[in-house]
Amino acid sequence: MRQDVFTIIDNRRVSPDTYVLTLSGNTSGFRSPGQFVNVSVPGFFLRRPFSVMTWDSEGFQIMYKNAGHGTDAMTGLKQGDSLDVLTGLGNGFDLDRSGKQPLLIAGGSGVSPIYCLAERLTGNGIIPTVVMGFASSENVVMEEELRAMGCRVVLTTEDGSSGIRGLVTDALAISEEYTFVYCCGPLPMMKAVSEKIFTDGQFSFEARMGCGFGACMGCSMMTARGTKRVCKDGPVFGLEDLVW
Amino acid sequence: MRQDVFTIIDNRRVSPDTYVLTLSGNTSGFRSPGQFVNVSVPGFFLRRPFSVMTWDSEGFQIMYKNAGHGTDAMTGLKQGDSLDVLTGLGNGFDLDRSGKQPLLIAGGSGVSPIYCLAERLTGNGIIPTVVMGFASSENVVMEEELRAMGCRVVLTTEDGSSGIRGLVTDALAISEEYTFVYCCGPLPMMKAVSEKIFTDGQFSFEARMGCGFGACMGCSMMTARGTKRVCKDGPVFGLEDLVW
Amino acid sequence: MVNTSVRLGNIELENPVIPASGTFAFGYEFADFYDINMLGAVVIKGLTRDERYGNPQPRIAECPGGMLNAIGLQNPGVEKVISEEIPKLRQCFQKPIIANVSGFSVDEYVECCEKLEQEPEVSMLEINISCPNVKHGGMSFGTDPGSASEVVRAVKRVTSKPVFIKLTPNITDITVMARACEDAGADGLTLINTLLGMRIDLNSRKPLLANKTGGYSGKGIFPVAVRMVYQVYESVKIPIIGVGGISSAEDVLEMMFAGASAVEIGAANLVSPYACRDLVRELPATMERYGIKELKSIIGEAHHG
Amino acid sequence: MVNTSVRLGNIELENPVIPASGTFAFGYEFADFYDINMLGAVVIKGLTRDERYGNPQPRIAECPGGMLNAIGLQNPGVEKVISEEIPKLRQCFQKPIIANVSGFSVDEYVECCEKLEQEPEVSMLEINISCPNVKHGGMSFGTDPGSASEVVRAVKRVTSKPVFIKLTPNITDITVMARACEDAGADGLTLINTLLGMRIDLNSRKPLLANKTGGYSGKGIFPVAVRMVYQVYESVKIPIIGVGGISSAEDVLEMMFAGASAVEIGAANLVSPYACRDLVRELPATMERYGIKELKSIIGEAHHG
Repeated sequence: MRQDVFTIIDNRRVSPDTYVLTLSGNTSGFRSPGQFVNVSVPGFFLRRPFSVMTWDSEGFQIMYKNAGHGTDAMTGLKQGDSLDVLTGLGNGFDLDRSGKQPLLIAGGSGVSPIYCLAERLTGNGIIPTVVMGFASSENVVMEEELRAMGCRVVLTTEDGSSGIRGLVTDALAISEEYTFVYCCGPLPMMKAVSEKIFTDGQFSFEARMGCGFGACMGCSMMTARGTKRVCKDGPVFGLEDLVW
Repeated sequence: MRQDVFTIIDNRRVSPDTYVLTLSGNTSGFRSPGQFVNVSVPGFFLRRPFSVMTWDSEGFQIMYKNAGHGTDAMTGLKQGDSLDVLTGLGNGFDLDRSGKQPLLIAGGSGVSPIYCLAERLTGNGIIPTVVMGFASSENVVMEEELRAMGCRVVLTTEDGSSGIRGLVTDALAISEEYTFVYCCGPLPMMKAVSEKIFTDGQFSFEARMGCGFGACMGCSMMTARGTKRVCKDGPVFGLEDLVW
Repeated sequence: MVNTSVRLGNIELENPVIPASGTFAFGYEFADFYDINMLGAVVIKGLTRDERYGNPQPRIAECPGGMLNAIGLQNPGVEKVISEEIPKLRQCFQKPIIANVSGFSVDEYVECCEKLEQEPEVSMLEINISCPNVKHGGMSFGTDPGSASEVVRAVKRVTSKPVFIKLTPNITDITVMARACEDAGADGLTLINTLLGMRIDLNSRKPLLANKTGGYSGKGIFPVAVRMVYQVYESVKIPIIGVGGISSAEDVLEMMFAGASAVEIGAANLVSPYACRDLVRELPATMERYGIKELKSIIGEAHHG
Repeated sequence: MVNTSVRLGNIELENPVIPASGTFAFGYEFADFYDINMLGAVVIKGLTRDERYGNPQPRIAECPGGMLNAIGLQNPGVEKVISEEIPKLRQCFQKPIIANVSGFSVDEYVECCEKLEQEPEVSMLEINISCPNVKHGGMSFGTDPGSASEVVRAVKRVTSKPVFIKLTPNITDITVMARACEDAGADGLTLINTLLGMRIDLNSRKPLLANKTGGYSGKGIFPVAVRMVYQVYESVKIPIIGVGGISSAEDVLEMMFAGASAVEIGAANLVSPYACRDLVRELPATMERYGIKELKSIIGEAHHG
């Protein structure tokens, strides 16, 4: 974990309620896709945690949904503004377990760490299948980018305005050919996925956090190994940990 | 009274602990020297009141002493920053009562409204005598400017490092030739002046304020006419009002 | 179009926004800034039987998230308030005027309320049994249910106007005080008064306020106020005016979800003289954003379901 | 060179900065960020006799000037704390370890303290009779002087370690509780625990926390904490640990002027894992700025003269 000041390069709306924030600064704390950063938003007390969507040696990107006062204030951040960010938080996805044909499943904002993972996997020469679900066509993000990366993309929307009508689980042609499942999305989606898959998998959780680094027990969740902190012991948990 | 957003043109240190802040914006609320403005300092709850040192149709200046957290934060304000300011607050000096030979007496930061008054008086063709006292030569401000304006300036410093050694009252060759006295400075100085002068006069008071416009009674002081609010009924009071 | 009207007992207000006592002087000062008839009502500066200068200076201190005050009930006394201040306010304000009454004895409360009973321009009485800044300035009445009952009963005997009791948050269980006031006949409750706080000057190494302690108000007390309104709403049937750190139209809604029938705005008035005006203006759009058509329908909604 | 050392009873601390219970886990987590031996001491996460999961989610909410939490005393139980957590902390921390104990009965407090008495790595016990987030989680002990005395006496009987009692601010007169604890034999007091608060979600129209109410901490409670430390300092002779909204070295000095012998840092740790480190680093220069050579000489100075 590191605490650094980053400079905003870009803050762009990518769907009616979703933005991508690009920051430059020291990324030496970043280790794996699925980790998160904790952003100090000017005017707010608690930091706001976000999955990392991309990172390189110069900076990183997060995707955020305008879903409350903190994220609403973030939409006003401008190029050149500074942000105090804790980076390299939590445990990300384990790339070594992907096998040759991993299945990636994302719902809504959950596409952010899944995108990060896809980038690393394709970089390693592994072509994942990505099933991603959104409410409606206007909410679809990162589809083009994932296809451009070479991923096999299956898109679902709840209203059928793009791709397959329904939820990601409706589109899941789950077969034993998939070597591993990586999943991030709303709890009901992840629960449904966990009950449907044949292979082992990892699931990335979201939580309302106090600190983001294991100090306050604000984000605890029950697992098969007892109470775990989403921020410090997660946010990625194995299928074997999950109790719904 | 008006509430407007002003833009900082300059924020300059003029002595070891004193700064002059220049702002541009709507000054149509300004009426007379001795009035004050109430500045919302980013990060602080209560506004900070300051006497106006100069104003014209484009903007205004205040002088402030770095004397606490609020003013310390103000020293970091930069050209181009915006400030929310209430202007045209309180009752200023009455220029009509000056007569031909007014005596202006200022102590420390009290020089700010006295300077404003001198500017207006000389503009009306009246040449005031200005007696101004500071702790030491390094604290002396606006002396050159007042002389350049044509004022007769008598300078005192407590340590004698500039001008006459002692307090303003030590330098006051009070005579009946002065037609009126205008005074602003620390309470003990104003009390001493009030006891020494032969003519009538007006005194500008400083106070820790809640609102600055008469709502909270935070800055009340006892006067010969009963309890008065420094912000709304003052900050300038007549000699006849003073009870020490 | 949304409907912002609310009721406090038998008084209908066009909207729930009321400047709180002690942060709006006698109201007419603000008529220089905007037409104060857009307010739901006005609570005038707290009065006592006799004129009071209040506490020595300094009376005001900054603190994180707000301010401390120790004014000490400065006011010209009930008679001058009636003869001089209320007429001045009435000249520029046609909406309900609420008088705020403090006392150092049951008799003093009664005497003030008897005089106010004769003043038809006063629609409602807010009885302050919670001023933290004067010794026995209601604060002892504010923390003892028996004393509070006594004040309420005595005041109700001499007035036909609705009587709201303003409660202190500096107490172990505010619901005990709330029920005591309701049982004694109060028509409503106002909560919360300020939290008792202190700041110390690092240079002088002494308390910043001459009174040492002061009442803490501003955004920083909002979560405490919401909690107490929520608790009291479950304990009594009489209406509640919610006050404490409200500084946006969203805060108004939050306080009403908790159980407030109307709100008072305090410290925010000192930061901007336009605070109440801005709240009134922003309220309809904020209601629409959260799907609210009838404001009074949301009172206490956080308790349902 | 300034001297930052202070004493808590028979324990000498190199400096007064102590992370507060519940905001520093079991301490060793922070050893990844910096050498925690620079801290005066560490209070570990509050423990109970039995393992506790705590309250349902969400447990955390933002509020102006701070945050609400309703963790609900999640902890692995006193035995695991002793067998697993304290050894891990001791590996990276050689300064005093303070255990924080909560209970649902006098017996439970006693049982925990008996077990901790056998653990030589624990220098001091902080008895929490003020957790606002669990029913009977000490809170009833925290507002009744008789019950508090009973806990203090029972605990003192089974331990030779210094016993500090952590008090709640959600009370009418904190000095009554402070004196009750002193009279019952407490070696010191820690104050304040969190203020009870609530936030309501405007979209769901329900309290943000699953527990409805939560403990309010952060800068916004600092003026209340300073006031209570000041009041209690005048009421008791035993040392006070001041806690509540401290977020700068200046705040540390202010709390000590009010009467604190040491300070605990709570919510600030959650905003920055380096908060305590930064306070320790800034303390000497801040002392010099205000002309302080011996930190312990300023304790309670706001009461003098």
